[in-house]
Amino acid sequence: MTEWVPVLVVFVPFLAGVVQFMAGRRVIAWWPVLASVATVAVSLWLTFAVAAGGGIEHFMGGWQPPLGIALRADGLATVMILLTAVVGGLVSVYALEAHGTGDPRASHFWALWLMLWGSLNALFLSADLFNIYVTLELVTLAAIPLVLLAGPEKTVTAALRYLQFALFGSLLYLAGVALTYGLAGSLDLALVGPALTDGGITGAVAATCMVVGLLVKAAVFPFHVWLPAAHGGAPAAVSAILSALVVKAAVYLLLRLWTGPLAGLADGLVAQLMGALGAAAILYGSIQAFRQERLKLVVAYSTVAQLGYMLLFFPMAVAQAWEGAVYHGLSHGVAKAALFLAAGNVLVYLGHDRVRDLKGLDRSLSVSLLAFGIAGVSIMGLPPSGGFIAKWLLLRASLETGQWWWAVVLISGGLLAAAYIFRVLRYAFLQAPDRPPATTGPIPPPIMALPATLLALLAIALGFTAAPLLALLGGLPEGTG
Amino acid sequence: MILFDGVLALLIVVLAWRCVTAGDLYLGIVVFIVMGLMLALSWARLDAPDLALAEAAIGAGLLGVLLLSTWRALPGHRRQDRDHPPARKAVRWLAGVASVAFGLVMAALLHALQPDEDAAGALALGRLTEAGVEQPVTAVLLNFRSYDTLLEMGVLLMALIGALLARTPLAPYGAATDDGTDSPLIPVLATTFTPLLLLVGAFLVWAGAYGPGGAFQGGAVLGGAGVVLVLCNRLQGAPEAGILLRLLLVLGVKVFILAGLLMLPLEGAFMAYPPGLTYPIMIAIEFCLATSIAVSLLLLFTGTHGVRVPER
Amino acid sequence: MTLPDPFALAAAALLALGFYGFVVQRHPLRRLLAINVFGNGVFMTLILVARWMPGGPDPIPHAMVLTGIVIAVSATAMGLALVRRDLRQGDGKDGGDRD
Amino acid sequence: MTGIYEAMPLWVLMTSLVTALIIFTAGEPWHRLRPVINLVGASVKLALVGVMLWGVQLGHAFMVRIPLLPGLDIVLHADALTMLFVTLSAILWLATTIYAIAYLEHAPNRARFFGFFSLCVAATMGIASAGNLLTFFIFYEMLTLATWPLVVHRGVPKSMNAGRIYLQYTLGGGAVFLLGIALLYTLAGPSDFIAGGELLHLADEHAGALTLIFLLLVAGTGVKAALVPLHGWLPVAMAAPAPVSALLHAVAVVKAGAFGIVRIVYDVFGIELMALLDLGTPLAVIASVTIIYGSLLAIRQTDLKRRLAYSTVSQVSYITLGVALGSPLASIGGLVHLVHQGLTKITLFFCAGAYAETHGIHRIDELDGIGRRMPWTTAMLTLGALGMIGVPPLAGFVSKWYLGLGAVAAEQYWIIAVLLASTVLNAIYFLPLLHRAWFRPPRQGEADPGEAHPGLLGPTLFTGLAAVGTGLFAGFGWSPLAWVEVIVTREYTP
Repeated sequence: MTEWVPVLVVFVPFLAGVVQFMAGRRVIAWWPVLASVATVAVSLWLTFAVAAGGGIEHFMGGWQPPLGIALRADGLATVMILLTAVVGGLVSVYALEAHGTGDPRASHFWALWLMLWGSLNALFLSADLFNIYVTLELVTLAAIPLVLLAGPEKTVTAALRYLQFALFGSLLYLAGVALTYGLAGSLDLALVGPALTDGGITGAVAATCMVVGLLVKAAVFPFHVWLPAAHGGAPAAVSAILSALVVKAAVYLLLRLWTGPLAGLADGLVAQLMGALGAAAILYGSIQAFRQERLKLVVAYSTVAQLGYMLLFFPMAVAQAWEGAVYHGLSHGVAKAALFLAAGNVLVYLGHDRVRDLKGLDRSLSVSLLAFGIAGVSIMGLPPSGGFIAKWLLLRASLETGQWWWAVVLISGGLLAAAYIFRVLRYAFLQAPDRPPATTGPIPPPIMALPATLLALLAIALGFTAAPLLALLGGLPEGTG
Repeated sequence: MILFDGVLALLIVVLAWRCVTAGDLYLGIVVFIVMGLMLALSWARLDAPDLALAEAAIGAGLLGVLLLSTWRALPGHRRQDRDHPPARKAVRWLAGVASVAFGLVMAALLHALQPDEDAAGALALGRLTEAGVEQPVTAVLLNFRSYDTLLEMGVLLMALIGALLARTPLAPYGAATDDGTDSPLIPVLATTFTPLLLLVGAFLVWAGAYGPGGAFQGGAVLGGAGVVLVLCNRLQGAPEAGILLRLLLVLGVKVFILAGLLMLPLEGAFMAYPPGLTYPIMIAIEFCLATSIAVSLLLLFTGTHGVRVPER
Repeated sequence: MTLPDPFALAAAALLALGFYGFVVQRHPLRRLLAINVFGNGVFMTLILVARWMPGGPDPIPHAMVLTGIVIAVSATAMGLALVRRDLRQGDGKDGGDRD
Repeated sequence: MTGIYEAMPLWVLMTSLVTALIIFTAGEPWHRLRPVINLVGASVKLALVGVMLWGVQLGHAFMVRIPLLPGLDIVLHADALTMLFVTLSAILWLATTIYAIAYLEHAPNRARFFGFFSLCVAATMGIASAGNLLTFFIFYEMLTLATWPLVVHRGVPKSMNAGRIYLQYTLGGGAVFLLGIALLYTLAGPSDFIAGGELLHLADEHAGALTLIFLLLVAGTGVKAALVPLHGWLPVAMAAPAPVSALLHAVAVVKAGAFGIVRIVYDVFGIELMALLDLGTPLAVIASVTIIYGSLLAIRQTDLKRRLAYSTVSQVSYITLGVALGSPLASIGGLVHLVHQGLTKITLFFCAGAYAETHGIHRIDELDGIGRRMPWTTAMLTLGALGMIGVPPLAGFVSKWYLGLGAVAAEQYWIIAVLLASTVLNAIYFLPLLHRAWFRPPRQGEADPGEAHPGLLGPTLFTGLAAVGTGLFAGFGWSPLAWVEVIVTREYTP
């Protein structure tokens, strides 16, 4: 039974999404609940199975690589699936209200989101270069329509730009895959490594195409231009999914490829360049986040910055950096989802999210605001939180490898994050002496406020659960560094 | 033949160059379609008749119609670059230099590339007898790497949802009053050409097991038949889709997944066909896929939730 | 020194031109065209890789191209729907930064 | 059962944390029950601290270890030094809670205020019982975060501005501190606070790195300890409500910084290594500069709370000075000042708050004749001011006396001059205050008598008299002085 779990993790949500599309609005109340619960359940099953018995492999169609496609649930894939289950599950709770019976396009939301959930799991499990391309496209083509759900008139420009960059990025990746197949005659991650390493300049170009393609998809500076408008414009639940999971999928692939097939190619200078991109993302994203006038854009630019931290793994490439980068992915996922959901509640309540006009919000929206602040602690990398553990691991890695300049980046990044988070809180704490804020909407019900709070508290809890999670992740894959 | 290949390759490059840089957008689209046909020709020359067929039907044919229709649907002043001027001259030069360098590197790499003889493909050819079909590409698509094909159906479905969410139908719901629909050619086209297309499409699906063809090519031709009907005003968009249409849309992916999941307890792996039943299962799945592809492509063209026969 | 395969040169040229068009063009429809030109370059590369395998055309890259074409067309079709919506709307409205 | 008993530091911390959580969850409407929750929390904590004090006295070991990562533990423990700070905070929390309930009786957002207030105390407890640098850092940052909502509590642009400056200093300091810890872990591996430290063996090989680490750590803690030139946030933060200024800026936050310096000097680097690397004297110089500079600026202030704030800048550095000198007697003087200054300064801030709340008096020139209108409060102000100046036999005198003895023992005679100068300056900025309060006639039309609300006066009387008591009974066995002597003996006995 255990060897079936990877398949179920992909197809339970995927099939549920297809059924939702077919069945339409009639099933809106109960089918999404059932599907989400089932998906979370199989994800947890996978987590416990991997934690207890190590990695699981499944050959699709019974064909072994290189002929067929393998799903491999190793530690890295499993923690990402767990993250997706946790964030996805709580966002689904939020969406039950936000995209429930009151939303005319609820059926589309749930169909897309459930299929996206399956696609993300498929991406994390995939052990085949071309299959990764297909899953990448699945994820992208589910994400863009989700952005449109905020109303095409508002988000179409952002969605279009997202599509252009995503398509170009994945085709660039595919070009690298084509060269790799020419060199290696195989697509399996575990088999193509030696051929790429011995492939001379062809191997290097293939690797470059794949890496740059993924950098575009991951919205790494300077390819971030598509991200803020798309993530800032989407409905809150969608923004949370996009920022917490979807862009991270591309970074995940970078980590996976770098420590797998590309391990033999990793060159010191290239690695430093990747780190420099990460550092630039941290600084640029944070400064932009500080300058934004709209709350959701603050959070979106924060994503640009936070993704940079994960890139700092590449120049350091030691076990602590590995753990730190992945752990950063996890804690950012949880915290960012909380921030977006909280921002979404502000938007519901005020009808706008202009940072300067958040005055007096602390009284009416105290729960959402508290969630925002708590999640902000993790984003700033302050203890006790998952963000702090990640920062600490990266900090130690940078000092241990003697690359102190990344330590400086890490420290300044934390301070800049504090600047943009507290800027928001500052406006929200300002008293509005004369009159209450001109609201257009109701105070969001607890079902919308609680997921944000829970996610924020989880971001704090991640500060105490590092040991089991890192044990599940396992050490740095061999042959790296 | 080397001369023919050389001329064809040169033509493709020139067309691509015109397509990317044409001053007039309309010209760029037309050139793109022609380039697609030339590509199909070249791929036929490169021992890839399946792909030539697919490119001609989907890449050049359907996409071409869609591009032209979209261009026509744009407001006049948006059909040109006025609001979206190309990058500044310095950027153009920089990009030019970069892409020339990129192209040269890729050309050199491709020239030097020596694929292995023990590639996965050789393995696939060697184990073709176990795959249930004679056509190697179909064997890969529906058996060895059926998982990719299944997920790709998901891409198609999501792209359709995305197009619907943009709410910009190309086939308006009301009776279309398009100039040219009263041409005497139209009834002929609609009544004779369409059944022919349907026949060809069905044949292609079935033929995929033995020779060039398959679910995608066949599905594309079937979808093309629908597009012809829309263009001839024999079909038009509908704001809502009936349950039957939605069932057809998801038929391929659903049958595929359910069959795959059924194999988990039976054969121990997702999509592992039981020996002996491989061929019938694959043919069944292929027809389901082709149906869904046809309906999806048709709706991607109309940009509507459903289609219906207009009232006369 | 063997003569280069003309189609290999064409594949490289398609990649280069697609890249050039993507960077230089701003009209969304043109960008989609450029992306497709680039994609055709990738497909051509795969077909060449398949062709060059000793022992007959390799079906795996062919399958990859077929999958790739369908994905590219689906995505482009969705892109075209977005373009129609985008270009029908008022001028210069954009939620985000313009580079 | 022993496990539960050993984990006492955790329970002490939890009392405040749980109080905070209950208050947050209950929210604003529970305004009747909230004082009860607050007082129960504070009393339970005080009782637990009493038990722990008794345990430490008997030599019981209290230690909780929560692993975060391999080699990265949260360690809470209770040694004599911990108990000094914990006891002080627990007592003053109770007093301040009573004061704050009265002070904010009709103010908005009280749930938020008291929630974060309890969180601050939890953080302070964590700082006091931290068993290694990382734990210290965790609570140090928590304190920063929990104080910010209190600083900006009024929600007016002025307090927002203060909050911004506060964060700039403290988060910056925290970042520097984190870098220092990370460097130290990289150099020497994880290590708990241990008397004398464990770094001596690295002194030959890594003298430069150790000096850098010391610099980073002291800079990080120096921000909260308001060492010049890192003191800029403290006067600005006076925009906060009076109880916040009283407890946090007189006791918790600045003491957290000073306490951190004590820990770094004693339990991370150790006296011996300090001497070896010659780090003590520069630290003493910085502390002295802060003492003089703070006093000089205090003279120039016309706002009562700001004058007190600059006085804090100056007085807290006595603690740093004491530990920097590296002689047992000076250490006694410094550490005991932790308690003495705390009691004295909180009394002064309570008085300032009472003036502001009762008669709207903020500036010093408004104090004319206040002694007649609010005799009890003004009496406490007088006791506090005299204590600060160091008039015998009040608490301040005891501290200064031991500091002086220590300076002589360490043969650093210039310290005597610093102490004398500081005393003179203290007198210059406190005595005119007392003169105005007692000997000037009240201004026209402001002669109405009116003592402070009992909720304000009670805590003030309590802390004021306690400050006197600790001075008067310094020689007795349970006095802070006796306790400090125990600590210092342990520190200096290898």
